[in-house]
Amino acid sequence: MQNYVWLIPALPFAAFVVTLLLGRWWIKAESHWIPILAMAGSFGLSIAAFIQIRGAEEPVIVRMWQWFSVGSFQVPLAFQIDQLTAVMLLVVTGVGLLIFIYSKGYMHGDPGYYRFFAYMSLFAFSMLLLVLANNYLLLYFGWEAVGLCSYYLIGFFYHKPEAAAAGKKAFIVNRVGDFGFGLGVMLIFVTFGTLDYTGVFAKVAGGAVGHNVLVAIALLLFMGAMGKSAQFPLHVWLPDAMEGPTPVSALIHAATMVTAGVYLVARSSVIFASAPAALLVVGIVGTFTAIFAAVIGMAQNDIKKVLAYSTVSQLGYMFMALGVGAWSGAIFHLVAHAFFKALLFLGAGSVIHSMGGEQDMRCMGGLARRIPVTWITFMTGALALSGVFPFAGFWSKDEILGKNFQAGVYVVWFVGLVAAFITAFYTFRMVFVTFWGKETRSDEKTCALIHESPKSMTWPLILLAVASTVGGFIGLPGSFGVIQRFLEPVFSRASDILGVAEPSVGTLDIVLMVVSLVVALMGMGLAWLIYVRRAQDLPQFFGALFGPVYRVVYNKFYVDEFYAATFVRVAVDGSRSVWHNFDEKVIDGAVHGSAWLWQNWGRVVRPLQTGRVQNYLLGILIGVFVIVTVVVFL
Amino acid sequence: MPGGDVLAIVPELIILVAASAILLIEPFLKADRTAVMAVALTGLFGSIAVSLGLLGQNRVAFAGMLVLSDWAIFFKVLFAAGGALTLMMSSDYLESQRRHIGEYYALLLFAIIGMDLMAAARDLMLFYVSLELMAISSYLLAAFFRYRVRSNESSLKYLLTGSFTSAIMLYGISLVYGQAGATNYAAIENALRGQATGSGTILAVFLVAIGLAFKVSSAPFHMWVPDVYEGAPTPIAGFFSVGPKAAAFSVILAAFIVGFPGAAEQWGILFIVLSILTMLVGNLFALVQTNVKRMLAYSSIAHAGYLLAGVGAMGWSKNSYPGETVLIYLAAYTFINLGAFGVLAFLKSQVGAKFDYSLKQMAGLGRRSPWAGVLLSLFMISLTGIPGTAGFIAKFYLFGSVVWANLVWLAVIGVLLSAVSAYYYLRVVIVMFFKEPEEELSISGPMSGGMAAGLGITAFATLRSAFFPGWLWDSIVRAFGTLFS
Amino acid sequence: MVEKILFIIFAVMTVAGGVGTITRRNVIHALLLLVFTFLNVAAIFFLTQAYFLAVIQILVYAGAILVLFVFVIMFLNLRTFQEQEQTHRGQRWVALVLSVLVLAEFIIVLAGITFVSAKGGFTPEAITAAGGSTRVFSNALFNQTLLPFEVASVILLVAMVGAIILVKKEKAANVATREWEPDAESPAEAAEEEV
Amino acid sequence: MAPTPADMPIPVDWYLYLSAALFMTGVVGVLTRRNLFIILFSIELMMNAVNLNLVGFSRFHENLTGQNFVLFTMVVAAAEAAVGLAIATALFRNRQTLMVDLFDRMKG
Repeated sequence: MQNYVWLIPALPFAAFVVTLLLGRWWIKAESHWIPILAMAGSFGLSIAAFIQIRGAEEPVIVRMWQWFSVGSFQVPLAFQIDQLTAVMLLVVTGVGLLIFIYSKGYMHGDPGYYRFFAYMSLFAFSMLLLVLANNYLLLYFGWEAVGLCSYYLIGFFYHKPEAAAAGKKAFIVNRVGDFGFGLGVMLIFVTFGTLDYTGVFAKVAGGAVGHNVLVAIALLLFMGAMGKSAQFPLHVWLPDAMEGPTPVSALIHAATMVTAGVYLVARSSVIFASAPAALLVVGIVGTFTAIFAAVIGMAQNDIKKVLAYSTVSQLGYMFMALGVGAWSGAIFHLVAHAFFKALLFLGAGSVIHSMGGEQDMRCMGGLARRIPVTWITFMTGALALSGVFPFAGFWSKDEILGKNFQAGVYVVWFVGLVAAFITAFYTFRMVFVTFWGKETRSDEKTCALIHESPKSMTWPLILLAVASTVGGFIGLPGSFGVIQRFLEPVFSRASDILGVAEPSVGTLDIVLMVVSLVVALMGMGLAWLIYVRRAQDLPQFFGALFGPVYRVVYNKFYVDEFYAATFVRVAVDGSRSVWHNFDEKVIDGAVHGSAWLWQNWGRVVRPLQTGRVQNYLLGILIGVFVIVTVVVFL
Repeated sequence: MPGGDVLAIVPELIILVAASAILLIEPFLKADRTAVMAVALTGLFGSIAVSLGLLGQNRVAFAGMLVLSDWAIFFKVLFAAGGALTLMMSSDYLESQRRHIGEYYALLLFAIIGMDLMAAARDLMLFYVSLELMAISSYLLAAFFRYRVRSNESSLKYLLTGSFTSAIMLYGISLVYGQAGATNYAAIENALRGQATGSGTILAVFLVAIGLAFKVSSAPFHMWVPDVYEGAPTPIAGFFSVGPKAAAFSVILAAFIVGFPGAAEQWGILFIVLSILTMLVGNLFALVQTNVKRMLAYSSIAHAGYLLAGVGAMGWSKNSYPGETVLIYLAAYTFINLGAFGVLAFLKSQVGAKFDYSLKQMAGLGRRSPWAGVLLSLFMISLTGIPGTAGFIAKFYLFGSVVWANLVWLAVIGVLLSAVSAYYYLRVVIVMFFKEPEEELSISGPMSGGMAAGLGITAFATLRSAFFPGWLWDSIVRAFGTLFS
Repeated sequence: MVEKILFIIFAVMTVAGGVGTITRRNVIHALLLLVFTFLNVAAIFFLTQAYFLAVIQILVYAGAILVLFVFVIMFLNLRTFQEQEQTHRGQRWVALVLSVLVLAEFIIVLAGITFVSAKGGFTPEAITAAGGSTRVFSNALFNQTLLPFEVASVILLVAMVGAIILVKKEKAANVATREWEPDAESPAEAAEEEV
Repeated sequence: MAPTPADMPIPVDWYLYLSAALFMTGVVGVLTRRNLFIILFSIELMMNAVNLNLVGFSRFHENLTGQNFVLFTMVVAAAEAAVGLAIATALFRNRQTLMVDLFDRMKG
């Protein structure tokens, strides 16, 4: 492993350099080959690393070279391979490879074709560096680098003002998080005198450091995670980031980069486990984000925006898991989510592609017959996201909810359950509005052009659909969980600190599973009622469902009102108003407000620089006066 | 005069010969100024080569006025390299501004001679004269576009503030002489060691410090900087932001360590206070700038603040380690900032009179001129101190040493303010790549060889020292060691 | 004692000349007062037995620099400025008060210093014995301070070159860059451009 | 009051006080006058004040370092004057004024 690990990030980097340098004039429309081959190579090597690291108790450290040293403090450029890294490598390279292939079809004919692949390769390189790093500094480097790539790719369609604004927004919001992260890294350095994971964790576990410092470090790191993983209130950049090309949304804003925050917290599990207060914050933020974003997701009409809010919500689930110390549960959901969310995004991309760029779901409908492969795969992804047995999302979400139930935080469990219900609702709202129905609600020209996507796009969809279907079985509950046992060496120390019980499967698990499955089905059913059966039929449906009791207590009219008041007004309108008031007004207002602040700051300071040289000289004299006065009274 | 004395100034003599040759051949040239450029570059690279050949020497020359050591050679190479890069970036620019005359090159070379001697000087007399050589050449370079109001104004402000402060510093030097009876650093130290460090000594030392603080553009002696940089020719502004500043830092380090170690605590505190003020002023003013050239001027003030934190930590801790980190910062900053100004010079030479360096006009630049956009982004990211660039390494070393000197709070202020600085640096990147231009500025031609070489070298140095800083650090430690022998 | 009285006289005249220089409305008058100050400083040099420097002071300052200034003043015809406000209204009182305070502080600090003579041995008697002020001065200059002396010559060269490029009229023959020079009719446009 | 060598007729402190006074006169001139020429004169005054210091100390320490230094300050003063006048000429040609506070095109 020592001798090939460096190739995993090096291959995409080489692809980046070659594509950037030669793409414009020489390779042009064939620019996809080198990046795809590089990704395939990295994927193969990742599999090899994955196999070799299986069951290893200690992480493998691969030292490249001494990056720099300050006195006794050394920062080597070194990689650390352990089970967590291996899983992340597989996700990044595997999903990345499929998305690269997909991009070949999706980006075909774009004037910036080579640029796209170059940036994507650079992104892959940065992300691999991030997960391979063996110290916080290198992690920070990868962190910043993926951020930069992300901004470039969000603003890829720079001629659209929204794309530019979105890039800018992502940039500014992430600054807030990165600032905390940077300070956290500094604090780690000052506290422990090292930045290596092994060194830091050994010192934390040794109990040499005060609790308050650990809480501070953990919270600062989590601040970074909140920015990158779009947790409330720093989530606002992610939905806007959908202005980027769809493969970018799939790779960066669903499957990999946004999970970096989850990875960071999981990686620092020892620190977080030693700082329960910080862990509590993680859990609360995650839980709130999960339900909050799900609520907003109900009101979106742009197909990609729905998926974006759903991503924010699912990331919330992962933090919810981390909050109770279910580290491997979070990583399991991360993997499963990478599969089905990438699938959904790519499916959405395929839909958009077939609709000639249309993203508004209200203009779609009846696509199931026109683009069957996309429909089936999208449906698979939707089932996985909703948490329907036996798809991947079912197992991973259930794992998280179950862990929370076992930990005794029933509030979180309940909120998670409600969020799962809403998730199923908005997911199938999306499916029904897009694919169901007789005809497409668009103009004739667009309708005539609807076609299934090329093979390079459908094959990744099919592969991801398979992964989303069977992927969940790696994480069966309790001692059956392959991934949990695989990851155990990484998290055993943190779990020991927290005192998390050994997993076992009991009746309770089965009950919880059934409950969450029922909830998911109810959400789907409601969506079916509203968007397939249509609202006017709903009272009858309720009537049929609850039978005579219902009819006796309420008359039809009243049920109608009930429905309108509860679901339409409260849920959908309410979610829209949350979206408008919070996301658009508060956060955007804060972003614009800071701009306003700077302008006024300018009004304060700029007159100080008068432009008259003698004022400057007077400034010098004042400086001299102050200094001499200090000397006199010394 | 023994021959060894001359050997100690051969690097400067080579530059002097080149400068004189330029003045002599200038009248005989037709429109083409390639020959002038060739002579200047030959002189500078010759100087670098000879300097490197003299590595490892420790030669005291001219009655102890000057010491040729690795310390001096480090700066000689840095200045000559900075000067050569400035020259490479100037050719196009001057051509496009239609004032391409040899005296520009000669004046730049003269300024470099002054800077070289400042770093090598071990005597206040030589230091003062060299400083003035550098300063007077700088005033003239700032005034180079004599028909432009801004260039005139820039030069006027530089001249008045510069000579005013240098008179104050000279007054301080006379007081140092009065108390020590000598101007040689070692002799001063020797004489002052016997005396109690009273307010008289501190006053003298502080007045000298004020003069140098002016040169490094420390607040509150900074107000000339934005105006002078804005009005000076762009490559020269870049040169001002690195050359004279580094030279002044070399004197602060050398003279204050060797000459006034008895007052180290006092001048350490002075520089720490100046550092805080400078970091604040530089960053908070840079935030509101809409002109990129002016923003870079304020940013150079902010960087002077970070550097002063290192100098202050050195005095405060009475240890040379923070001083060494100042050198690595200076080396990294030289290349980064020259690169940033170089891109601006390139844009000015391409777009022409319409270009006013405003942020608005940078919009969409990343697409129209990808190389310029990418390079400027690299330099901006590096100035911010994001990992993977030389700026990060430099900041890491510097603030690490400040923490090491038990000045954690100072490092925290520095890091917080450099986090603020991300706002104005990265805003340039955002505008270049994510904003549609209001008016299309045409980038007429490709980059010329000189400009491409200059920008390429700066970018390469920025990246290389980001990943392999060990070599640079080792040579700095060696250079610093020779300061005390 | 005689020296002390003379010193006080010259010192008073020096400061008076200085104050006169900075208060005159007419530049020529100010210049003449400046020269008067320089002459008094030269006299003080004389009193300090720095004869060579005294002569240089008169030659360089009173001679060369004076002539230079007079030339330029006449050349630019600055008479017209005399009607304008001469002082910087915004800050003159601040500057004055601050300067007086700094002066007071300087004097407080300076009065507190105990200077220790380095006793270098170059007493006036020793200098006379060694062949006079000029000889000893030159010996020191070319032995001890040769390098600064050379650098000073470069400074003068730079000043000369600089003055030429800033002031000289450019001839079409040897300058390929003539078109940069703005037309006489519309100098403002080109002059306003960002550098 | 410093112990002045027996053969030094004038106490060295006197030079210091005179020098300080002349120096601050120059400072006032630089800061208060608008006319560039007077400002340049004032800077000359400041440098002459330093020269007085140096000469006094040179006599006091009985070495010639101070005197030699004076020569260099004179050279620098002359060069600065020449450059200052050249810049003044350029300024005057472009703006027809030498009141330095009118040159405030660049600010903020």
